[in-house]
Amino acid sequence: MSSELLRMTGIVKQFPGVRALDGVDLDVRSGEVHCLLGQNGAGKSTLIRVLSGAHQPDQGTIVVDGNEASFGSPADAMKLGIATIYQELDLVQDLTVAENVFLGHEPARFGFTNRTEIVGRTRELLRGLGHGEIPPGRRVGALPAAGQQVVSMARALSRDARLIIMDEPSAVLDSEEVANLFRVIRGLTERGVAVVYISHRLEEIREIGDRVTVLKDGATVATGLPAKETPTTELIRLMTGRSIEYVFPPRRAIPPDAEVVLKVEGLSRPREFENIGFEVRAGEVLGLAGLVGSGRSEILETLYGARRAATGEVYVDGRRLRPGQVAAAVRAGIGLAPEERKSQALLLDESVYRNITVSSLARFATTGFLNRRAERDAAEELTTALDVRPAGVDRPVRNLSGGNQQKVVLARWLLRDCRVLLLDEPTRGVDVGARAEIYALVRRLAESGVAVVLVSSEVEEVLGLADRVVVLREGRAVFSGPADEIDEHRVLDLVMEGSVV
Amino acid sequence: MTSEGVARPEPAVVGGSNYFQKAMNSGGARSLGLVIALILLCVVGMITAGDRFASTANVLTILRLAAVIGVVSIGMTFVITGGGIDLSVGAMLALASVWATTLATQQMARDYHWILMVSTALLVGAACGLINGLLIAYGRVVPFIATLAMLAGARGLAEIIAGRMTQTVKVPGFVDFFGGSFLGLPTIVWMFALVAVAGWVLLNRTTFGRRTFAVGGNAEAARLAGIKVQRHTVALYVLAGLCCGIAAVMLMARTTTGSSTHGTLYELDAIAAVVIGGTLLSGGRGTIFGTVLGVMIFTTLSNVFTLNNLSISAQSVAKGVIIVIAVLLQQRFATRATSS
Amino acid sequence: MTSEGVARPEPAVVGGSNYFQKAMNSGGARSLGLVIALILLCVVGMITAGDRFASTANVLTILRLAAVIGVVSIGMTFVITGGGIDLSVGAMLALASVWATTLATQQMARDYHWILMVSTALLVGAACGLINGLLIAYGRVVPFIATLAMLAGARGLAEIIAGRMTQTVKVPGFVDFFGGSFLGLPTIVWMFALVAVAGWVLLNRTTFGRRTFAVGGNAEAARLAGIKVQRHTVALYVLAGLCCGIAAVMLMARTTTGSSTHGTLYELDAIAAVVIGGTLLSGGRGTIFGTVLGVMIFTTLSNVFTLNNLSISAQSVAKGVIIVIAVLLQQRFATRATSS
Amino acid sequence: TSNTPEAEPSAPGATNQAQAGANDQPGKKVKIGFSAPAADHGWMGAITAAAKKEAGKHSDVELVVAEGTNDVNLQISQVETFINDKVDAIVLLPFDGAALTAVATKAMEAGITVVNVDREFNSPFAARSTVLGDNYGMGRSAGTFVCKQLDGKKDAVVAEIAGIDSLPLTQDRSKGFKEALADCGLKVNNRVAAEFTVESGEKAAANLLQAAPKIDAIWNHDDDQGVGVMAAIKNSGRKEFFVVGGAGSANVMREIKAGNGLIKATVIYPSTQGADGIRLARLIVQKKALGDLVEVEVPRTIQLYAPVVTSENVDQYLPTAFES
Ligand SMILES: Nc1ncnc2c1ncn2[C@@H]1O[C@H](COP(=O)(O)OP(=O)(O)OP(=O)(O)O)[C@@H](O)[C@H]1O
Ligand SMILES: Nc1ncnc2c1ncn2[C@@H]1O[C@H](COP(=O)(O)OP(=O)(O)OP(=O)(O)O)[C@@H](O)[C@H]1O
Ligand SMILES: [Mg+2]
Ligand SMILES: [Mg+2]
Repeated sequence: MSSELLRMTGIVKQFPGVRALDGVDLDVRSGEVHCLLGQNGAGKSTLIRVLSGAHQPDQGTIVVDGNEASFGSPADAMKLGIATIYQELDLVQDLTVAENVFLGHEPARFGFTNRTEIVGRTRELLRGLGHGEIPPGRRVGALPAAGQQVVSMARALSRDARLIIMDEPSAVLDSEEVANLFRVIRGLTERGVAVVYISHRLEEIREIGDRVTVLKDGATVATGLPAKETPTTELIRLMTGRSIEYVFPPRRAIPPDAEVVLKVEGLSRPREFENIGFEVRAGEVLGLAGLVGSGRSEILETLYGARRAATGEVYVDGRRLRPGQVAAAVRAGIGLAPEERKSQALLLDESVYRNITVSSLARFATTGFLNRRAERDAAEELTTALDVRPAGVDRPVRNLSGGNQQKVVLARWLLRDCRVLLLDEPTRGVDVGARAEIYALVRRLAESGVAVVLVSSEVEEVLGLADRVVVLREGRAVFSGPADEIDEHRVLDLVMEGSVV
Repeated sequence: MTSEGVARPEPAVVGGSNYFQKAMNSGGARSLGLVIALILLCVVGMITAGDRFASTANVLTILRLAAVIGVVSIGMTFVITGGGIDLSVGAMLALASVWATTLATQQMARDYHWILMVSTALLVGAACGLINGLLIAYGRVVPFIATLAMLAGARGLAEIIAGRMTQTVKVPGFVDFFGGSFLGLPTIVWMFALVAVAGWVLLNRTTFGRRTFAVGGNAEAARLAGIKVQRHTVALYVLAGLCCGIAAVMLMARTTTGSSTHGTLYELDAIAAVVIGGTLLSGGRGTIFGTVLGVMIFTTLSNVFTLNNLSISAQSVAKGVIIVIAVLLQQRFATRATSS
Repeated sequence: MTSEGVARPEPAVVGGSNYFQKAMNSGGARSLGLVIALILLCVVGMITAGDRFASTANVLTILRLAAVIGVVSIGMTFVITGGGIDLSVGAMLALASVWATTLATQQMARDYHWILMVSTALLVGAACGLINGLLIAYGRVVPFIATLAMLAGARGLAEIIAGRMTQTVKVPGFVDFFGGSFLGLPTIVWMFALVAVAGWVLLNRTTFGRRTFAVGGNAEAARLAGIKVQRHTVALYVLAGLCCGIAAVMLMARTTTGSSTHGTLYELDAIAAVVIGGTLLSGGRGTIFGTVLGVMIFTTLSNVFTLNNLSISAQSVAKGVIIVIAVLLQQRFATRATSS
Repeated sequence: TSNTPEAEPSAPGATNQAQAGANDQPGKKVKIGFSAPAADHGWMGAITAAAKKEAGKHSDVELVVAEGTNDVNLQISQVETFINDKVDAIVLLPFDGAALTAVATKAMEAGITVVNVDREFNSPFAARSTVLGDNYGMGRSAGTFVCKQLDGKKDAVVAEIAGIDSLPLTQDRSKGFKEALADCGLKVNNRVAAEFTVESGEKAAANLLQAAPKIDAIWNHDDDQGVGVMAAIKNSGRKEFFVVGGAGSANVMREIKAGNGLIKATVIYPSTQGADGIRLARLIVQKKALGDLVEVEVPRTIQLYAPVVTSENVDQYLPTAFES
């Protein structure tokens, strides 16, 4: 437990216009879970990309087992027993699960892949991860995000690594899955494997971590803190430089005569969800809870028109929406912050301001000609309000950290003044500070009369933020009622057992 | 979210003035390498051919040559920026030129006005583009295949209509107008300039252009942002077809003919000009300025070759080498622009 | 973590047997639409041309015609699956054929063995491919442009070497061997079959093949998995060049000549066959079986046309229409296969 | 073929006695621009090669050759470049005669002597002089020869392998062939088109041989693609017909001379037209007359003859045949 495996000192990484790492120190011992904390854009992912050989540092040294190492490519790091689960899923969509797991180190004879072996070993690895049900022969692209995360884990484990880096692995997992992940991590550390763990959920750090390193603005501000003992307020202060009340904003009672803004009736799609109906009034936040794969995202996408409903109607302000047409939904005042922001929301090579204004172009145009100054100003205002970092609306969104990308997506819909806002995992990958701000923002929006539908894998978040809650199990609503009539245990019971209320 | 975090000043570019940095990052400057390649080419032209290269007459010759393929390439820029490709541009041009010069059309044009011939060409081009667009957006046929089919179909149809004979333009007003000059510049060069400027404005200053980038960059994200992706895709191919119609009019003026062999292999020339100009073949990034430069490089190249009496095969080899050099130059400056 | 949570079982095909479902999801069956298109084409051939179509001699003719472009297309399948494109295949073929039939080479071949001619062709093809690959992987030139440059360069060089004349193969053993038959099938058809089978095995059963999918599907992910993406890319273009060398040998046997005009526009034919076969032009998905089907469809098409004495223009129009129909058919079956 | 070194001396236009007249004395310097379609097949390659060779023989001729192209837009700009360059004469083999008429007229108006080769402009003011091949006549000659060979066989099967079908010249050849056959009650039973290249000839012929189980005569428009055609015939093992070639390559003539192949004849389409164009341009600029004519001016139009070469007269034509 105590032998030092890795030491990074004075790591500097400069990107055009941004010094992402500005002298970071980190040391990892075998058998420990070393947590990396930091706000969005603090440089956590960049640091681990340096550690895994994906980026070359501009300055600094990496010492592994007492010997200085230099990683020219990911292959070099792997040779030293460092395996990485990247924040952005790094899988090849068109290859199968097994092929992805063994990509780059296929067991082969004379160049012929031993397919029985990779399938067999993949099955074993998946079973060890508690997911024996994922078929090794399935195309990875056909798996939901959580399933892909499991495959990424299997892949890291397939390498027999001594150090496994996990960059926000829990972001796409629900609480059940997280517990399972922790079981796996404990198994690893018992065998002496070191784990570098990144997450924005402090309670996870507390549960699994041994020591904590905090990054701020590309530099180490604290290292070697005991994970169990350091008070939360202290961690937050280190990360953000101030103290934040990590609580949900108070609800305001919704007047019983508030108009119904969004009405959903008998919405179904075969094999996804069945007979979903609810109403959301102006100023109300409706939370959808359920396990991964329970069809929450599909419901949002369907009422947004991105999927065509088999049966059922959607009304906004009493007017029926034309089914299966996103443009119609947007015109009616619906906005969606989708689950997979990279593939579903962002134009990665475009600048921040263009990503923000893309859904409100008409507002900035006279007879089709854009007023770019007005666009920029509006985007500037929003990014300042949401504290998107680094500032500057002309940066390509691709270079923003994950949490900041999420803020850009939210800004897009804030700009549009929606009647209905659909939020699918809005705080995924968002740091504590920003998370509190997003909570406040959602409440503020609701109070201004917007109807909000919120999907989150964190039950606590759904219960804390929503006025009313719908619990889903396998595409069916098993509970529907005010948030204060149900607690976390009850929700978990419902999603597991599905006893109809 | 601390005030400190927000206020952290942007790191200054080492040794670069702000103005320069801005220029390097702007769209036009991504083409700096190309500008340099073009200037080098002109220097070579001046050294080897002297006044024969640098004369007004020769510059006009280059511009006239560039005009037709230039207009086609600008349409192509839109399609490629929007994530597609159009192999049928040459065939659409041929069909438009043939249709606009049939006996019947010319008879009408003589009776009323040559504008009828122009309209015919534009309509035929736009109609072909519409078919391309519908097949691709709603029939979900891959652009490569859909436009390849259009290439075969349109050229075949042009041959059938023309009976594989060249049709001469016999409407006097038409050739007088489009073959003439205005303020010292040939009409077709004006047309090229107009189309280029209009294309630049459309791509960079309008909602349509912005949506084109979005659709080409990430069609799914564009759809979820509320853009009507299918309809937009159709519009892009119609635009490309329209450009081919315009190019057909220009080529009809230049050759005083309509023929099913017009525009052979223009698809390759146009794609090459667009890609060398810096537009991404995978969509989402496009530059009209770069395309114009690409067209100018190719046409200047063949002008310099002609002036220097190079053997034809050697020209071909030299062309290959020069393309690579131009791109490597551009690459050098592009990476420097982003990594500075 | 309920067992169903993360990966719901694949929904069963309504009313379909398991076997059928499996077949629909396998790579081969994604091509079901193409198989149907090909069968339809054969039926049309049989109805319109009867025995002249269904005779052994005619089938052999079709196979022989398919062989050369088939081998080129298989090389192209690798490049496209790996996320690239190769416009220079026809030019590489021409250069290889010319180089292998120069006086000097043939003299050597006569003195020692015709295998020297074959080696020359393969070496020239592979060397051109190597240049392509290096430019693309290490020079970071876009594949479209790099291979376009190679197209101009290689064809120009071929013209210079051949002096724009057709060079006759005068090594008797060579033509006897490659022009001959074995077990009733022409040698070049055997070669096509061998290359196709080897290509299938390489793409679907080896680490090289898996890595090709990875590089084409997500180059960054491949890099992070420790794959040497650049080196792999080079290998892909060398492979394509090698296939062109093989195709050059076949064409030399078939025409008993080497010529700088060999393989004109093969790039378009090959890309069309590959794409119609179901390989994604954006990389990451590729099927050798589909490519072979694509090649067979195009060659059978022109055979049926000729048997029916159709005019070239009508052929062209019909070809356009049939391509669209074939793709729409394939689409229908592909979506049914994934959404069932 | 080029890998027969001894073929070199018999290059186009090398042995014509008539050329050695006083006209060949060096005179005023003449700068000639030359532009032709892409040399993408042997005949076209031979055209350019012959033109260059001819120019090389005259110390007073400076030849500027533009990149061969099938894009009329580019070819027009080449002529424009020549005009800017103030050349004395332009020898122009247009990709499409009608399409180049306007720019040729412009050159003439600029005082430049334009000599039109092979594909005719559609205005008499576009060229000072025109050297024409005879595409229609070529088809007629071929048809007449086929008629003669198949004398009396009313149900004979005649096949035609055309060149690039979208070119007007192909249409003219086919028209001549069809009309000549009609005169003896025959028709073209099967027709395919190739692209003037060896490989396309092989492809077209392979399909054609399947389309027609029995053939009596084949006319192939172009001896270049003919190499491929003969390879396909050899592959098929068929022998029941005879073949008439076109254009008249040295290869084919040698084969006719040998007399043991299927090729019985070929119809000449002179590849020396380019060289003739150069000679005429030089004479016109230097204000000389054409050797054996009484006229003091070079004639407006010279149409070349499209003779049929058979084993009887092959020796006469072999020296000027083009190597491909
Ligand atoms: N390729 C790049 N080019 C330019 N800037 C980059 C690039 N990659 C990262 N950055 C910048 O580096 C900084 C650190 O980013 P990084 O992704 O490491 O943050 P993070 O701590 O992982 O944040 P998050 O919690 O949101 O994932 C950010 O300001 C980001 O914009
Ligand atoms: N592209 C796809 N192809 C096949 N099946 C898919 C695809 N996308 C999603 N699914 C299936 O749809 C189901 C729902 O997946 P999804 O993860 O979106 O559910 P969810 O309830 O929204 O969960 P979460 O909100 O945690 O993402 C899963 O069983 C998944 O297998
Ligand atoms: Mg990160
Ligand atoms: Mg979801």
